[in-house]
Amino acid sequence: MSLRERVNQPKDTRPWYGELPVESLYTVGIAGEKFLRTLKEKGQFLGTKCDRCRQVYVPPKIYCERCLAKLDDWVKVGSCGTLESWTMVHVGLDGQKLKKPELVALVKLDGASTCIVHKLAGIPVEELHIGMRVCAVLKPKTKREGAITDILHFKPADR
Amino acid sequence: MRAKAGVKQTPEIQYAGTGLSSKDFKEGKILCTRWTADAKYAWDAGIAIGKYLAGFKAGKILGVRCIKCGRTMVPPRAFCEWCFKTVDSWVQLRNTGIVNTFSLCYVTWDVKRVKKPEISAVIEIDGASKGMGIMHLLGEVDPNKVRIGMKVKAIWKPAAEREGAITDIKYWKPY
Amino acid sequence: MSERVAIIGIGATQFRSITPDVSYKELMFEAAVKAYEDAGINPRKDVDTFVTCAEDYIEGTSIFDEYVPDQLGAVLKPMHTIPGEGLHGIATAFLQIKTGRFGIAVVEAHSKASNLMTPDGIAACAQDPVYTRPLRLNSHFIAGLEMNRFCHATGITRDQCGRVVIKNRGNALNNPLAGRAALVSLGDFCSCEPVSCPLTELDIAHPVDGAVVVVLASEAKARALSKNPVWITGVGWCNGSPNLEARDWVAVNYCTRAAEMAFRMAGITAPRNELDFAEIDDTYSYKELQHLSALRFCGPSEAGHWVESGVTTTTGEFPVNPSGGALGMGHMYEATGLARLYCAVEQLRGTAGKAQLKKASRCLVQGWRGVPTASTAVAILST
Amino acid sequence: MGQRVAIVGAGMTKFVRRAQETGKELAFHATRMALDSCEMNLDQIDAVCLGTAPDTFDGVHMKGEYLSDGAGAWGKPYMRCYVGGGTGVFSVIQGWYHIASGLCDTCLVVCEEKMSSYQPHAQAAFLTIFDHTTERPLKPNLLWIFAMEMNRYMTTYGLRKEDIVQVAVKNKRNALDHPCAQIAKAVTAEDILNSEVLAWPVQRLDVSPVSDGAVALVLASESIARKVTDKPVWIEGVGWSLDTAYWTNRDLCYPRYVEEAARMAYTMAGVTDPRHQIHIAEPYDPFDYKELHHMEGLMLCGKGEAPQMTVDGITQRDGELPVCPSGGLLGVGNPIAAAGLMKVAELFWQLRGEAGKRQVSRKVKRGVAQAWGDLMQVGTVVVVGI
Repeated sequence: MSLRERVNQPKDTRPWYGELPVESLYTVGIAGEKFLRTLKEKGQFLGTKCDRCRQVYVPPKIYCERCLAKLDDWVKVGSCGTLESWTMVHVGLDGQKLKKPELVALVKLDGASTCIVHKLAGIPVEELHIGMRVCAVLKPKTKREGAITDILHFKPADR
Repeated sequence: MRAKAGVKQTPEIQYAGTGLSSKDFKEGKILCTRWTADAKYAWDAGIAIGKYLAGFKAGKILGVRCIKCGRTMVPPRAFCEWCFKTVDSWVQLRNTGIVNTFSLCYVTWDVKRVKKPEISAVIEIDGASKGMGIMHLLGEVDPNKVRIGMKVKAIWKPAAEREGAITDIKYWKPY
Repeated sequence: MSERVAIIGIGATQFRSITPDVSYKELMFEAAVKAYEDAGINPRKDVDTFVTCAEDYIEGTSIFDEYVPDQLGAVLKPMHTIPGEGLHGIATAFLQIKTGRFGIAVVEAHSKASNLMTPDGIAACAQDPVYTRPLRLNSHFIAGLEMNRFCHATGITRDQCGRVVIKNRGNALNNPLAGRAALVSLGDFCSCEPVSCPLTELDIAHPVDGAVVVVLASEAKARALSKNPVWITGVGWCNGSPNLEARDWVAVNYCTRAAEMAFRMAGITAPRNELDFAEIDDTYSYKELQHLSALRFCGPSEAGHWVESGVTTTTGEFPVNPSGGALGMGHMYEATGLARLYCAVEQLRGTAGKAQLKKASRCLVQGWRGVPTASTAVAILST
Repeated sequence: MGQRVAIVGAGMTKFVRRAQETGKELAFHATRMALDSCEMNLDQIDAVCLGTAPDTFDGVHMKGEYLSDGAGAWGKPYMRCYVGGGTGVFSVIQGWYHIASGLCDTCLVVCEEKMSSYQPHAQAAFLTIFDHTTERPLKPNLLWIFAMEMNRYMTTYGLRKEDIVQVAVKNKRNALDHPCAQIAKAVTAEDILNSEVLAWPVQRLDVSPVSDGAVALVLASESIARKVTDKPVWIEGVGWSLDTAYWTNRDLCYPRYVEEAARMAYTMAGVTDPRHQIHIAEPYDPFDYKELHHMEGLMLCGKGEAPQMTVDGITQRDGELPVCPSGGLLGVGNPIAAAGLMKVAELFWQLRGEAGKRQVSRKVKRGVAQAWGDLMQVGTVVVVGI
């Protein structure tokens, strides 16, 4: 032991309570603004394309993360795609068990090189399989706010 | 790729960066998301600060002493940072001190304007080595009369209200 | 690149689920005193540069490096923070010594995980604020998605992941520092709580408190001070895409690149044959298997067979995490990789006690920064 | 001893109060510009060093990892360094040891800060830099400690506020010539002395504004630098030092940690008489008195002498020792880590004679940049020369 003195009574230990009071407001950025506005107003998914790296970024970026080229080639991608992975989440943000577990999907939209992370619904877990076709279900236009939550969830393409 | 002459910092260069005003947000011209962090902690006070806090509850200011460098230190610590060894003994310091420096602050920590300034100070505690101060507040004093070198004493909360915290001392006032 | 770099001192506290009797400063002080004793140095006189690895949100303090110099003996000395894995800190100290301007460097990392009342809330703050956080998901979901994709693509089974847990928590029984040693069986997985399917409670390395301090030295200093220096023959570190959307969910290429950098430096071409064992990241059970192949020890689907057939046990052909890993010792945030390194050094010195391997002269140590990052660091150690 | 390291490219964004760009996008713009300025591409970069100050500002935990793609770190060795406000200049030191070690030949150094994310005002985030048990319960304000330090400095040396504000007058005027400046406005000493008292002796115009922005540099080893440019700016010396966390136990009248850091850097650079061997300085100036404090710590003048030097006009752009010709944090803005790196970028442009309207009149061959941070505790110093 390197410390000469030790606390040896539980009553003498003392936690001091506190927090990091952080409230933040994040702009969605230059690329995000165009992507989310288009999703809100037209219900369409846009991506940006890097020809050199053969990447179509969805959500889009104003730069290619692989070569750092400035990207301004915007392309439309599909609202359906392939289920790359999924998981059933049983715990909430507070670490407590959720009453209703949530299905989460990783979806590569048609024409995109990258994936969207979102919720999944409309299918029993037993029928889920990686590689299946899924489509985005958007909120009604009037309820859309220009956020990723304008997508309600993904659902199997055939239902 | 040899760039003989560098790029001059002339007005023709277009620098990126789109400045927004708070109006842009209020009027919903800009999309944004919000988040309130759920970041709560229970930091273990440990040996030195635990005893320091217990001292406050008892109405005492405690320091520690290192016999190698001869310093009596406050706030207390389990080790001497200069000698890199454990400290040797606990010392009860006096309830008086000297203003090492101060400020008259007209805004609160979350940037709200106040009329009557909060007077923050570093107070060198009597009984500790010279220059050993703690941060605290001054009270019962005309802000215009506060001076570096001023003698002050601790004004404690009543014993029943003390909880073992730095705020068990309400403030320091000149004597 | 002049001199070689050696580890000449290590110090660690016990790793325990709670440590209410000491503050974080006192915890760090204890590890530091032990490391300096081990190296036979006085930090106030002998150390030229200090590095600490910490993240503000984990500490609950902004600009945490403010609170570090005193308990390490670093006051008024060159000291800075690397908000990274402890092994990033090792790489930093390595770089500094290699400039030829620093003789002795100290690296520290610690965990006061028990002081975090809302660890999941804090972890969520690392998610992308525009595209991920609005979904309001517990960050373990990222591991769940990755595990599912990884197992699907490689054919690795749920049971094989379970065997990693059984092995590592069992190994920890022989490690007196370990905070989470246990005997676990495959049957235990049937009844344990799911977290983010297929990921269960048992697949996760749960946090513990503890601190680790490592003393590094240039070749000249090491030869003068140490009878049993452990040489760092290679370091590597690399980032992949921080974006969940853009990353590769099967092969963790950033890990491969970090390893290749370290292997190149150490002159290693066949890692499996040239190294005796590995201490690697197992923050989640499947991660050990994923990292094993990313580090080029075996093929992508081979890792599952390895753990099943006992290749990676302490008596196997290629022991992995003989210390117990993070699953068995506990996860210590930024100090997790340093805990791996600490145990690896003990092995190379031949002082690992009951955990001592028969053959331990060269090894690899790796750390990953956890979800949602794609950030890893690697070091190659040699006697 | 180690290989020589040069700065070969620089880029920055405008410093603005609230940026629409995400932190990643800001980092990208600065990085892209730095690469373009020396006609290099990302494939030629061996490693990325990133500096950014508290995560609570941007509101992103593990902010370094989050920003990494914008800084060009995909698939590359990448690390973030962090020493509070000292980070901007330290990131250059981090880049320096990456290359001086011989492990890398090129390196990107990128600093970003997006302080506007913090609601309602970034200032409040500073509450959490204080000790959680012995100080935070007093609800301290960041201004407290600076005001207390300023007061101690003024009282110890008998300095006049009228003289100290000349720093803000000079720097805000210098910033009129900076295309990236957030607040380009000439102010008089009277304006400052009549501005709102925040925490006496600190008034509104003594303080630098809160900003968003990013800055990037490209560093290279000697062999690469000579290929890339005719005008490499060499990193001749680096130094850093961190003082005790028990800041109330220190005498705040003098920044000893800056002196320690400067001594380390000067020794490496072979500077024995800084006042004459340093031709241009960019000390850290988040508050006007800090520039003076730091000039003293950098040993560019004696203790308590910096105000007179300023009043005498020596530190003007056309003076004998130009100090903060960029406009500094007071004029250009203070996106913390980015502001520190901006200082090194300014020396790069000044030494190459590319500072445009900001170009100092003297021929300058060696400069020093310095940043400071934590609990008034850390000094980071870089000496560059041609």
